[in-house]
Amino acid sequence: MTALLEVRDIEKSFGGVQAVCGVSFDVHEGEILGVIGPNGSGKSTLFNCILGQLVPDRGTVRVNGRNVTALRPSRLNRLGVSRTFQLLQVFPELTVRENLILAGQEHRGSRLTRLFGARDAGLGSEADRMLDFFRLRRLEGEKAGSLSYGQQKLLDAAMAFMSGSRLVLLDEPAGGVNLTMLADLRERLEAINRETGVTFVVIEHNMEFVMALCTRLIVLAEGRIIAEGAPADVRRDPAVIEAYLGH
Amino acid sequence: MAPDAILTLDSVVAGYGKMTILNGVSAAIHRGAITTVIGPNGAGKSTLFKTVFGLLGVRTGRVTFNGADTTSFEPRRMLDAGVCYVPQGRNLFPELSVRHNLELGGVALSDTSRLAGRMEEMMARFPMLREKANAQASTLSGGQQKLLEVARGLLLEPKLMLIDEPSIGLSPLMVQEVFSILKDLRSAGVSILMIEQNARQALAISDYGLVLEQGQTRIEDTAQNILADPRIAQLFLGGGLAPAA
Amino acid sequence: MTDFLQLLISGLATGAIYALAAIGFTLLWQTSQTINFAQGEFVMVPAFLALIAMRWFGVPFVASLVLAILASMLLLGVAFRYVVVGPLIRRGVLPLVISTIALSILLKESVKDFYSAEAQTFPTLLPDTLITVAGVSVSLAQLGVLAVALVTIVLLQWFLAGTRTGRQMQATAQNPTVARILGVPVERMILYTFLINAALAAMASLLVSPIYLAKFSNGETLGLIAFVAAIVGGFNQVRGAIAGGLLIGVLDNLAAAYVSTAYRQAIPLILLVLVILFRPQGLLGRREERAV
Amino acid sequence: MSARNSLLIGLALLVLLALAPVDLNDIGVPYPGLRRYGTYILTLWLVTAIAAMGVNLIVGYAGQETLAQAAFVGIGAYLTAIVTKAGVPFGVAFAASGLLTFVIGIALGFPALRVQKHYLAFVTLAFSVLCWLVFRNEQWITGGVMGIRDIERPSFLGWPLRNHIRFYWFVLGITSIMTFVLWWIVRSPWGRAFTALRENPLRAESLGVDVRLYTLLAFALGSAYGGMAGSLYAPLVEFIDPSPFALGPSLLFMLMVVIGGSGTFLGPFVGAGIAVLLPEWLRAWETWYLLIYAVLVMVMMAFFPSGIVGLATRLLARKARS
Amino acid sequence: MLRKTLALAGLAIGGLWAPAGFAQDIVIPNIIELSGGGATVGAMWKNGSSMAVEEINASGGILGKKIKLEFIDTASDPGKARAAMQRALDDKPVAIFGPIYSGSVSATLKMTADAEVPQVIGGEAGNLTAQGSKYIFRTSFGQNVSMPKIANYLRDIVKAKNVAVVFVNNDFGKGGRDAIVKELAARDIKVVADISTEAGQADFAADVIKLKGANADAIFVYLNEEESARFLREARKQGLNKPLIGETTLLGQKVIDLAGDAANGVKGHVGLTVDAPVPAIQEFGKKYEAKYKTKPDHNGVKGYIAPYMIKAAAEKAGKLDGKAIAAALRGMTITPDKVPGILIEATWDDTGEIDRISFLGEVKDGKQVITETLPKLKK
Repeated sequence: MTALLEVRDIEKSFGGVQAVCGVSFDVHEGEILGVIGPNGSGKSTLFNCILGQLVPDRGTVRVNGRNVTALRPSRLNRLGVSRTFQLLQVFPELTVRENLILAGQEHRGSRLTRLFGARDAGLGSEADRMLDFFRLRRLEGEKAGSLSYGQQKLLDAAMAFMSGSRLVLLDEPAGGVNLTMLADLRERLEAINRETGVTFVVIEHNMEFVMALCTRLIVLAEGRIIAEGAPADVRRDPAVIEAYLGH
Repeated sequence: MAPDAILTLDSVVAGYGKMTILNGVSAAIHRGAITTVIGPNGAGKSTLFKTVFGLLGVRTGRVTFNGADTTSFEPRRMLDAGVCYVPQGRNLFPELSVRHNLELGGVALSDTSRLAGRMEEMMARFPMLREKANAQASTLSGGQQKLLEVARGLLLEPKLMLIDEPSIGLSPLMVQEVFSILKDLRSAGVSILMIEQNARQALAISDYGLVLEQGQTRIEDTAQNILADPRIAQLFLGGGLAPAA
Repeated sequence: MTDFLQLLISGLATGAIYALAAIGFTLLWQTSQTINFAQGEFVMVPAFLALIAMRWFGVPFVASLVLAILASMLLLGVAFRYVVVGPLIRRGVLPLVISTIALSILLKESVKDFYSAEAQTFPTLLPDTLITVAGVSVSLAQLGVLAVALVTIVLLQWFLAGTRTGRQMQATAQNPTVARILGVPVERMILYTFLINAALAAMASLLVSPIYLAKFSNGETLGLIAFVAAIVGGFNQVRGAIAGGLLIGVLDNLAAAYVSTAYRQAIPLILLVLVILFRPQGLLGRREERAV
Repeated sequence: MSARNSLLIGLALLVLLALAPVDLNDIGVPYPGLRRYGTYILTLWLVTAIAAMGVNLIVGYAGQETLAQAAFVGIGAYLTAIVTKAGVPFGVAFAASGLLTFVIGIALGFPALRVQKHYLAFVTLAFSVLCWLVFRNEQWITGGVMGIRDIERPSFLGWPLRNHIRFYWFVLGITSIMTFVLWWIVRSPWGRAFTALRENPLRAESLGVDVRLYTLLAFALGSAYGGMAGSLYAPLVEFIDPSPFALGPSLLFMLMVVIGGSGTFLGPFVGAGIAVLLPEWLRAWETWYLLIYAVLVMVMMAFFPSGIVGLATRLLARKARS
Repeated sequence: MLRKTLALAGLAIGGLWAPAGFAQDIVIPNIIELSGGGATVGAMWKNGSSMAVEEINASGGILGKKIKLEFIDTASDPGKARAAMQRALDDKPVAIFGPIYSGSVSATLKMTADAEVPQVIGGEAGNLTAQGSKYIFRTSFGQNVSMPKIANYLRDIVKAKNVAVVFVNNDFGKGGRDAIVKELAARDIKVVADISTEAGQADFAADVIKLKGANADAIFVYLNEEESARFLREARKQGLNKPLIGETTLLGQKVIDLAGDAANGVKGHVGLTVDAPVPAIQEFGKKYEAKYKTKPDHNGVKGYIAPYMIKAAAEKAGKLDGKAIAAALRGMTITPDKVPGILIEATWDDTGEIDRISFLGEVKDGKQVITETLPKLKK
């Protein structure tokens, strides 16, 4: 079985400071992989290298066996890789429903059918499903900018699933979300994973959230993987504790 | 409230836009001591500093420094009151010389005639600054830059220094040097409130610790007790600490 | 060769004026992200302020020049900062661009309607004596322009680098947040840059008007060239603006003499496009590193 | 507003506009119809609005900047004038104007988009002045500063449009079609993608939206609207010279769209209306209208950045609520 | 919503009706350059024509009716001039004044011909009168008349074999340049440099260097007044010691005021000048200066004589009718003894071309001196 996502020997440095030093790992179909590590350990840089936002100095990224290293984000997305961002990234002037349709439209038909075809690019029922699934139905006509922070986070996550991606990378989905909303979000993500088998890679600082959500964890420190395994094991790993609390 | 507190926070709420980061923080920071703030990312540590220093508005609650209510103070008034702030990351003016970067720490000095003397003292204390006085700040190493930032903060003879993640990006040797400088400052009577990722190392040189989670104070205790507290690992690696009921 | 030197000196004298306008342009950009499309008019107006003082109120010439500089600082500095830029500073670049375009129309039409549509002679401090060295003839006035402009630039550089206030201004431009943390009065520093911009524009105006006459429409090309000079030299650098201004002044003359008078205006613009494509930070600029 | 309502309002406006120059006394309505001048101004307004719609697509919807719309209008106008005088039918000239400006838009935008955001604006600024220089100096083809005289108004299906009312109806027809097309684009997934790249290009890119391509499309489409407006401008005025295609008029196009309400569908019409009609309304102040216009723009920018249409929508919404 | 939108639209369209003038007055629209590049020119014309109208009204008007001038700005843009013309013609005026820029005249002359309204223009481009309109009338020589005179001057008096031409690249300058190049060729005079400059150009260093290098026997300078002044200053600075020959815009008082000493020694042909050795013109200059605090130039004179042309023609025709006035003006000679405001005797031919005396002059000691008066072409 080949891995859905294959990361090999990624290296990236900024102005002489090595942010990521030779990171390799695989992500398998249906997994929820968490990537954790203290501040400055290189998680975001690694993420951006995988997603084409940054060009790695070395190493390759493969999706379904296809080399996608340094592919532009829009191309990567059309190959079935979605992502969310650490900071809020919805389109405030579009309605909730339009945000969802936008998130899927570039995967439907050709550019011409998108011009001459249906307004919703045939994504109406898909959007409906997401609205219901993420419990945003009553807000569908609101401008996304008028939603509360937590609701926007839900919408942001929902948008990642509109394109039918098989691999979704979530960058700090829990950041700034209050406790009740957090439970909601986790439960929704688990449900999607269960029902559709979508694979997740999650960067997250909220350990409680990440320990409960993920099936497997990778721990980064100073740009390297220092531990890997089930959440319960990782939590007990002295190397991990040291990385977090210092020596 | 501790009678020797230099800074106290009373149910402070603050945040950015729609996001609330501090959900009613209360704490008392001891005079003449080093206090380290620890907590997982997103707990609101840096926000706490910005709020205390007046860069971010206090929504509700009260901040008291040295006995005076400073809740609505602007940074300039905080400086005048005797607080300096060394933020995270690189905060020098890259195109100015080391000397001029240092000098800018004295902008708020009420008596400008003292500036030259103060700068002289700083250069005596940190000889590196004198050696490199005319170099562009951007040519300094990471550790040297941090030293310069600390020296710049000290120019005003603050009573309290807020220092955010001083060790980040520094070599272990340099971290030791920075920490020893902080200890020296404490001996000189400066109170220090520090955020530090490297919790164990920081607590080891600290007198007190303050544990934040979800924008609230979870533990306020001596550094020793916190170091020994088994809940700390749990705090960082999941499980969280229930708010004291 | 003589021709070339002649062109070079003329170009430098004009270029020094462009540099004065371009420096202010970059200062405004650095401290308040203001792209001032009325910069050319800022150079046009002060001469008329001096003319008003002289002809309407009978103020002596030298006093009029001083008054014009002061009035410019008030009108094009303080009022511009608080009335035009103030309400828009948080709305981003585009609304400010639109507003300054409107301001340029306002200034131009005001001078035309309230003073005169005709070109005006403007007295000069320097006699129009000619000096000829090795076949290159230069008027004293022209040398004066070059000298005064260069002295102004040197003084400005000295002020920015050599005085504490100047360094506080630099600090504000390089990192306003840290400047604020150190207690730099950021708001006041921003106002200073507006005052300096107005003063530089006034200097340029009073230098250029005796040679090229004062007219309400003088700002049109000047503004465009200051803009081009600032980008070509490096938008975030005072020294870039100086180099850009001098370069374009010289280039314009050389292009007119050796390429085509009809297309002389095209040369700086082609240079602009090339710089944008191949060295977007400008010839002497540094890359913008400031996040957000 | 629902699609049906918008279409209804659009149609009603169209009928009203079509009747504006007609003497209705014959059918018992006490309305004398606009005279030649009023009709001419209305036609000019429509032509200006087409070009302004293009600017609105670029600036208001896609969040880019253009300082060259007048140059694109000029390219369309010169192309049409030159080829129709050489005997090419107007329809072909019109299509060619749109196509040429579209292609130039792509060619201009492609390199500029490799660099920072405002740099597209700077490149268009340079392009605008360069075009103007060519119009002025290449006398053999553009007539130089003397311009091109006696540009014939075309026939439409054998129906000569020499008469001012007929030509007005012809322009009105084309404007309606182009308005509809833009309305369609803006409501289609393309329009959504344009909005997305205005609001958050990074996020849009991560959702599969090819930001560079859509930006180019918006810029080229908007420029093509300029070219087609120019194609109508030439036979309307029957004379062209370089002055209306200089940098100044390009800047005025920006002002027009912003004051009307950028990113709103009716904004360009209101903005063009103000730019074309305001001098007429302020005739009593003679030359001072530019002063008043400038002050108006500055006040609008400071207090109502969403433009007149944005302001009106807000007032109407408030009224509806109370 | 629908009703409101329609009401708004109705209001907007309603704004397009201009209020009608007072019925008892004759309204003459002046379609002139009040803003944009030609603002200076338009202001002069406006002052001149206003002054004439005041005088005419004070002495009883035209055929017992008072004249009222309406000033419409073309913004120096032919498209806008055309719109303004359309509006003016809708009111069926007896005459139109302006535009002054040849491009704007070119864009509008067909309309006045169609409407059969006489159009008194300020434009000097040669081709304006060659387009078959029977309704345009010049107030000054067209370049088709003045350039042959200059070419003769260059050949006969300056005795130049090689001439350099420097012109401003607008309809005025370019038209003049095209005309002089043609005339010079016809006289076997070589054009050794042909230099285009911009309106509003400040720095003429490069242009003067080119001229120095051209080694011409004389330089023909055809720029607007301000640019003429800037050019002369630079020419003097660089010691350009060739004869500088020009037209009205090189020798005018305005140029002398602006250029100072540098204007001394320039020579040329002057079609219309306030400094002409004609008492009526000098009188006019004084009145104008007293009233507007600034010296008039030839555009002021052009504006001034326009109302007198209409007055004379209307009185000859005996009625206030555009077609009749135009018919009267064609082939008409107006003399100052009957109509003092015409200043100098002038005759219009069938194409609207003006014929009157003109002058050769030069600038001496900061004054324009007329050295010779050239007679009318046709007696």
